[in-house]
Amino acid sequence: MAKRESTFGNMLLALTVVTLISSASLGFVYELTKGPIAAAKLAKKNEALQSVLPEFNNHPVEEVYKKAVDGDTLYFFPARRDSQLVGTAVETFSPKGFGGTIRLMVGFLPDGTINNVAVLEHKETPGLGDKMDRKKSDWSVQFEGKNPKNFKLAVKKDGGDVQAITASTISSRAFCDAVERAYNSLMKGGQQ
Amino acid sequence: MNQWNNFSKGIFKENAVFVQVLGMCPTLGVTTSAYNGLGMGLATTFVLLMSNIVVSMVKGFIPDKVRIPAYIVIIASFVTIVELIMQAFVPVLFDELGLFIPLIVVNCLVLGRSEAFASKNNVLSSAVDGLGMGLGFTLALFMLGSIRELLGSGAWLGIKFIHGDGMLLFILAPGAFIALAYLIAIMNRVNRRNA
Amino acid sequence: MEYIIIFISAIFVNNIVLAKFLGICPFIGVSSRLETSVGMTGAVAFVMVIATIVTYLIQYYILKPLSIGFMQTITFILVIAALVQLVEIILKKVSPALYQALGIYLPLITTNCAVLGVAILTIQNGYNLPEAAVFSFATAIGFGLALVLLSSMRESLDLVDIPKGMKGIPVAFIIAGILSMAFMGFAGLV
Amino acid sequence: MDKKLLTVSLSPHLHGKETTSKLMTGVVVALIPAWLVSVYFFGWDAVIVPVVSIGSSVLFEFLIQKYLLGKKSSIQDGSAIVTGFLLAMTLPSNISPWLVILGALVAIGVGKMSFGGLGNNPFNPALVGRVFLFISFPVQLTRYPNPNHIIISDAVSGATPLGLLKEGMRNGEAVSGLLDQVPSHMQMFIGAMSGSMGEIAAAAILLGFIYLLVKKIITWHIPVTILTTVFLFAGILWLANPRNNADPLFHLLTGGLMLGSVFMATDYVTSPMSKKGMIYYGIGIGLITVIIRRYGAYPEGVQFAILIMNAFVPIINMYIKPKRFGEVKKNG
Amino acid sequence: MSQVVLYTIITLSTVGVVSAIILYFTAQKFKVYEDPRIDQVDEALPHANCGGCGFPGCRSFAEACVKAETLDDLFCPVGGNETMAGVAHILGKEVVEAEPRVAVVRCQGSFEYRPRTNHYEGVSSCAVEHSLYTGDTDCPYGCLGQGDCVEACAFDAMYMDEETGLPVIIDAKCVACGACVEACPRDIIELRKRNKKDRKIFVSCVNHDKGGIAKQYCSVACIGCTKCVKECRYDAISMDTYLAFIDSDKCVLCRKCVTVCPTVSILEINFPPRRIKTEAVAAEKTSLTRESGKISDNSDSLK
Amino acid sequence: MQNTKYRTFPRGGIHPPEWKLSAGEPIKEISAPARVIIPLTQHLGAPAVPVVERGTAVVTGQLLAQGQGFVSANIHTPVSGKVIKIDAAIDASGYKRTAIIIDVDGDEWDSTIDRSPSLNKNIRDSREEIIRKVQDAGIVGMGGATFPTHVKLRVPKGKKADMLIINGVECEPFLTADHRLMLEKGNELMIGVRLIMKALEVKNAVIGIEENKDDAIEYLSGLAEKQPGISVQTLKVKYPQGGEKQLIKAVTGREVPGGGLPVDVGVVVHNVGTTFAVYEAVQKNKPLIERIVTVTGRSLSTPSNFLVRIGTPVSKLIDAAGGLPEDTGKVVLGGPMMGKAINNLDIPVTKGTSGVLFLPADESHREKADPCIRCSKCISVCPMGLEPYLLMPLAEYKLWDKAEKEKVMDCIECGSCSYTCPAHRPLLDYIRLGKMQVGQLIRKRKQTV
Ligand SMILES: Cc1cc2nc3c(=O)[nH]c(=O)nc-3n(C[C@H](O)[C@H](O)[C@H](O)COP(=O)(O)O)c2cc1C
Ligand SMILES: Cc1cc2nc3c(=O)[nH]c(=O)nc-3n(C[C@H](O)[C@H](O)[C@H](O)COP(=O)(O)O)c2cc1C
Ligand SMILES: Cc1cc2nc3c(=O)[nH]c(=O)nc-3n(C[C@H](O)[C@H](O)[C@H](O)COP(=O)(O)O)c2cc1C
Ligand SMILES: Cc1cc2nc3c(=O)[nH]c(=O)nc-3n(C[C@H](O)[C@H](O)[C@H](O)CO)c2cc1C
Ligand code: SF4
Ligand code: SF4
Ligand code: SF4
Ligand code: SF4
Ligand code: FES
Repeated sequence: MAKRESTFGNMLLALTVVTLISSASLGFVYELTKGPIAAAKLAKKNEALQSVLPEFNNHPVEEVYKKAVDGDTLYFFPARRDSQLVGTAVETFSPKGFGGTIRLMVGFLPDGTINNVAVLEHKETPGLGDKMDRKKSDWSVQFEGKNPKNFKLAVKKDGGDVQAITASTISSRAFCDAVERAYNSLMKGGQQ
Repeated sequence: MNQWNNFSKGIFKENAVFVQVLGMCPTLGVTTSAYNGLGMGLATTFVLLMSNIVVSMVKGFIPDKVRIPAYIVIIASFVTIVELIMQAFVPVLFDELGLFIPLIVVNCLVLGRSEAFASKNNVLSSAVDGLGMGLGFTLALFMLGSIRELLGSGAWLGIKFIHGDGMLLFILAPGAFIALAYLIAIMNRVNRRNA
Repeated sequence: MEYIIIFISAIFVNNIVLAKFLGICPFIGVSSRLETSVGMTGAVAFVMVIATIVTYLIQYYILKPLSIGFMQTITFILVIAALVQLVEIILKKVSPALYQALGIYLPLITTNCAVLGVAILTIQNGYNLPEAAVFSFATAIGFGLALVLLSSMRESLDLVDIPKGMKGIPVAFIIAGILSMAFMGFAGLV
Repeated sequence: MDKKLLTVSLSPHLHGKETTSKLMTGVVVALIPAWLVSVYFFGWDAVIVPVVSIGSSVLFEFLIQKYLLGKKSSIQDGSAIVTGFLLAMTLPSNISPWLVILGALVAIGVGKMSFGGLGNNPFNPALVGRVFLFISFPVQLTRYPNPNHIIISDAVSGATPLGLLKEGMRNGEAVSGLLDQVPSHMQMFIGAMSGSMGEIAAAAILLGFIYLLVKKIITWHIPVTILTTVFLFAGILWLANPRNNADPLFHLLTGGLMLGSVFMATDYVTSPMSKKGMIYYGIGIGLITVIIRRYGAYPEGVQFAILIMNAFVPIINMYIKPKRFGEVKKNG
Repeated sequence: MSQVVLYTIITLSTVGVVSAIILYFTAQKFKVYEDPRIDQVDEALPHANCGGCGFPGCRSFAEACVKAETLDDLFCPVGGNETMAGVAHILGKEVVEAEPRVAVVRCQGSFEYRPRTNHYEGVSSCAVEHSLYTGDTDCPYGCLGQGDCVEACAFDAMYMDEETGLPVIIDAKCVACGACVEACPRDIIELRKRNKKDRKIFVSCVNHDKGGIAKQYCSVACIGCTKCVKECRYDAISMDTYLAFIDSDKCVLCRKCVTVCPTVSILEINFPPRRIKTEAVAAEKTSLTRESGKISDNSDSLK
Repeated sequence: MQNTKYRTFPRGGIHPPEWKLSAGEPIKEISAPARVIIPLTQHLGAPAVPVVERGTAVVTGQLLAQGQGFVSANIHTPVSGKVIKIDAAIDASGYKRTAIIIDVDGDEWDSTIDRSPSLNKNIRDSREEIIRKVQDAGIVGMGGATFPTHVKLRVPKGKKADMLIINGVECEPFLTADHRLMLEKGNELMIGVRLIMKALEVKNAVIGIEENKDDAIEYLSGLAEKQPGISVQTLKVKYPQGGEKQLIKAVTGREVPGGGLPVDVGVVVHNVGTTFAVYEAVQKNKPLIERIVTVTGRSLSTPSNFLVRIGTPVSKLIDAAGGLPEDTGKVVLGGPMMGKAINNLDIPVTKGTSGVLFLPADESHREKADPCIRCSKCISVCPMGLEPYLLMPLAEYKLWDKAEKEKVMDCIECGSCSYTCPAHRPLLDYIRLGKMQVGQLIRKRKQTV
């Protein structure tokens, strides 16, 4: 094969052309996918909201308000049906996970009863801590319908009412911690 | 070269994972399940195929000195395209594969093929080569993913076979190394016997 | 304290090779001799720190203001590739001795996921510039630690009779696996 | 040829009485006291698990040698028995036999035979097996039966003293309060606590240690440096902050520290060759153990510490050499 | 075109062009010359990295080729003439056609012809055994049979014959790298010219002892009777302290010497069978037996 | 209990069973055989050059061959008779080497030799005179290395010896030749020591003897009391206590630097046999033509110590000791730890032959070598602080450079490592190969420099 001589001119030319074409096509693809990506992200959030809240017909994402707690931020998504508040989803976190911070979406009914919990993000060990995720096990079902007012958000070992995931006390504690943080802030911050 | 040979060498004789030991990071990093392995393999295959085609098309115009940067730009573009597309249409898989998608760029396999093959061959051969190599890579990832999923969670492609957990180690980092070690050893043996 | 945590985390707890699966190709490839692995570590540390700093600046001063984050991959890799080549050219002339020692590894670094990986991870973890520098350096040390351990073990295995099929790469992976298993003991340290 | 031929070989023409299998038998003998204690406290289970473990270790070694490596079998050297026995001693007595067999397969197959067998493995095979099980089956491996001196134990799952401590400390309790919940030092010394079969009775392990020393199977260097390092390091932490740290004696008597330092860190194959090297190795194990126990996620760190230091052994061997004769003084 | 696309293009092009310019100028400024032909030569080599050429690896051989005035002293035994021609072509230099060679084992002292007189116990290493004593036969020259040579061969061209206890060279695989010659402590293996159809005639013995003595411990030793020297019309056979040697460059493969050798020390290999003589010779061979006698000779056997 | 009293070298060493079967057997003289074989290389260094021819008639003590070059030694005839040929013969090296073969005829001695048993106490010769006589008499070290003694007596320029150590350790199992010599020739030894002290111009001499030879210690201590400057040092029983460097370390605490000579630390070591030979050479004008040989073995009917003429075939000694034991599997020249196995019973006794040992067949075979279990026992017994477990594979895989860096050349070939290895690894076999190859490389390097 013939190797092309390298001169400054043709090197520069070649690189410029290549980068030009690539960046143009990239920009193009980006424009094309921008919409779907945003939609996918929204869909993900909505899905989480829908899974933890009772039926609603407003757009909680648009009504979001936030609150800084413990060096991070909680997001509150009020859900309404026919402008009647049916619950609030709280995007909450706990830094105490086995593998780092975990993020949950907790749906509360207006009286503070936990409607449902979804795991948004975690780095727990597959097969152990990740059982907190509904996709992996039904462990978090035990939170449904419990009101932290009379349901102590702590694992049994620590004198609470939560049955820990087998061999994953740490993850379970973090989970409780996150839920409790959401509950406290919601109650303290008052509902809008 | 016979196109079939050209294609099949990437799957067996010159398999990127088992024989050339290239692209190890995604091989180990994303194969916690067969499905992930498959997804990663296909994404890589796409980049490989496209970049091989483009490189073999433009090879005549690129001066030698800027060959590598030019190829990298081409590859990186396709990687970004894959990234964007996956984000848009398979966001779940994209989340699972995470960091390893942008890292396709530095997968030695991709650049290596552009350098060693596409820059010397015509478009058709390069396409076939890229496809073969990519599918070989995919096959390897799929196999490793299957093994790890089977041993680690007692499931395959998400279908559970046992109640409870498998050997967790295989889902974790050490299991990836160990499973791959034996897979390569077995492949060595098979290849030697066939040779 | 923050820096110490980043440091320990990057070396032991979240070792780039043993826990994060980045830079495996050179980890396996240049670990057959202790001497080369030390050279490689030096080269990686050098490039990794510079690359992380440069990409950090690009991210926060170009990509972010222009909101073209999706260009991250392509610009980063371009910068890294150019940087590696630049280092190689300069080293060859300025310090032939150092080039002799590190030079042969430099081309390998372009295609080392660890470098690009760290650049991206720095952004993902939201570090500031000094943290980024510490993180990239510690990561390189972690890479070096794993590499040096593996290569010393492989070198000592040169003097014994390894089963034929396991020789070379497979045995290297087994060692890496057990090493990674042992390093899991550091979990929770930070 | 009818005439008897003379044998010709290089010197020396004498050989000592030591053989590999005698050394291995010595280790097995030294383990017996610790094992008997576990039989006393855990009953039949403590008989079954070692038998299964030893049997499967030997069987796997035999099968791999014969069918995969095509080598002559060398199970008579006894190293597989030691591996099997030690693997069993590091497990809780109520573990399912299937896990024991799996552990033996990993110990022998991955930890030893992948490298070609006796003498080649860089990592301690029994520990490879044990850590594999520990990580793969954390539930089963962290549920210990309480010691029971009736012959048939009724497997209650209990926590080890170290486990209790870690749990409590995570909850922010003071160590001093927690120590009231664990057995007394004397109880721990004779083995009245929950834990792996071989690790509970420090007294019995020390007996084995003395036997090994007397028989010159091991030297004091590794065990003594590990124990001293742990004692000193834990002692410093304790003096600095008694609220958050257990006393050093507690560290010595609990967990696998004794078993690990006497029987596992001393494994010839995976420990340094020179005396000086052994001391560095011991210090390393001691430090890592305390760091993991005190700051890590796991209550116990010996198994990891030994494996990690195993990885350093080749480097230690490369750079720490015995003092050569005639090395220092250039003139007398 | 949207703004994003514009930014994209500008950024990437700028980064690309700027790095290209920087690289180009630094490259100019820091230029170090390396002969590009080294790469080309390196590519043409077989990459066995066997060291048969006398260099640590193929690349250093390539460097040597580029540097050397002529290629006369440089030869890659693995690639052979074809490769060297390729190298010469790249470098525009001439190459001398090296004659193809092949290794031969010059000892026939199998268990049958050379009785064991003691029992060696120790490591299987010819070098070690050689350092100790004559070996488990009384021949201080002959093959020790521990296979150092076989071990040294990187091309699987040798194996130990279980029945004779002697190494055997597989002509087809031997590339004449000479590793075995180097490995043998007794200098039994020789590289000889490769003839048509791998035919060869050579004295398969390296024993310098006087005939009488040699015969005591090996029935197929060269006894230095000089019959072959007299028989050879091409002056190819020389005699050096009771040992005949056939120069493979001079030998024309006429096979005359083979028939006169009383101990069948001269081997003919890969020739069509002879009609009459061989059977008689073979019969004679087996009838040779070991006699006992005194030891006396005045050559120093230690090298 | 013994630590304070008896010295030894600090590192390494082993305790093989002693088996000093012939310790109680007085030295017996064996008459000259019908034919002797006198190899020309009985010492370290260049072979001696014959000064006789085939057919020359010789009388006992007459010079046969002249030492050639700096390191070499004269050889005298141990018998009277006729040179029948000068030809190659197998000697203890296992190879054929040139030897002078003499048919014995009568026992006529050179007239200058004083054969009377009387003790000659007067030291008349000057220092130079003593060294010259030692050189003329062809004395070589009889402790095993057969290094020409006169070379050791001439301390190199710029170096200074301040102590003489007489090596009466005899740490090898089975051997008793030195032990008997010390018991039976104590007075002669004392004079020999004085002679060597004079030659070396040193004021102090220490005779090192292992604890297990208490009768010799007692006897020589008594004699030494009357000799200013000479003392006896009792040493712990430990092999290889007799190794020169170990002995010096044990007696003086000085450590001979790696690659150095004993004189570098001001010490010269001589074996008791050598000392006795020096006495005979200087005071009696008798060249080195006979030596004491222990013939021993557990199956041998009468293990003995013989005074033997050089050149006597081993088979003759066997006859004198009651015949070859039925179960013999191996015959070793020297002790079991360092001696050389021979394949031929016609091999002659030479100046360096300290013993002939018969090992029964069941003890002459090696166990199958197992893989190294890295027990590090070989390291702990190596008196030189080497790592045999590592040196062996380095030699096996031909990594000569690394072997050199690991100090393979320091190995004294004591065999402690192979003795100890529980895996029965042939450590010393390979280490010797390594020494040989590395030695060659070093020599080659020196030549090119
Ligand atoms: C590889 C591995 C991963 C682990 N991951 C988790 C985890 O994700 N979450 C967790 O709470 N504990 C995790 N653990 C911790 C142990 O399971 C430990 O036993 C637990 O923290 C305490 O046990 P308990 O829950 O039975 O009290 C992990 C342990 C191992 C070996
Ligand atoms: C090459 C060489 C040179 C020697 N030169 C001297 C010397 O100059 N002075 C001396 O006292 N000994 C000299 N020796 C003798 C050694 O120190 C030592 O006594 C001899 O090798 C026997 O010791 P061994 O039996 O412990 O090996 C020399 C030895 C060798 C091998
Ligand atoms: C391992 C070893 C053991 C030795 N044992 C003895 C011994 O027991 N007695 C002895 O006289 N020489 C022994 N030697 C030889 C001495 O090192 C040294 O060569 C000798 O004492 C020097 O004296 P010479 O030159 O008079 O022989 C031994 C040497 C070695 C290497
Ligand atoms: C003192 C001593 C300690 C040993 N310790 C262990 C051990 O902890 N684990 C193990 O698998 N084998 C042990 N062995 C047996 C043997 O050395 C081990 O199986 C090798 O590592 C296998 O190559 C020990 C042997 C001895 C002599
Ligand atoms: S080692 Fe000998 S037999 Fe093997 S290829 Fe080289 S020359 Fe031929
Ligand atoms: S030919 Fe030489 S190297 Fe080969 S077995 Fe015979 S003696 Fe050994
Ligand atoms: S023979 Fe050499 S290596 Fe072995 S113990 Fe003796 S001095 Fe050390
Ligand atoms: S004594 Fe033997 S088994 Fe022990 S370390 Fe040395 S060579 Fe290895
Ligand atoms: S794929 Fe990560 S370094 Fe090769």
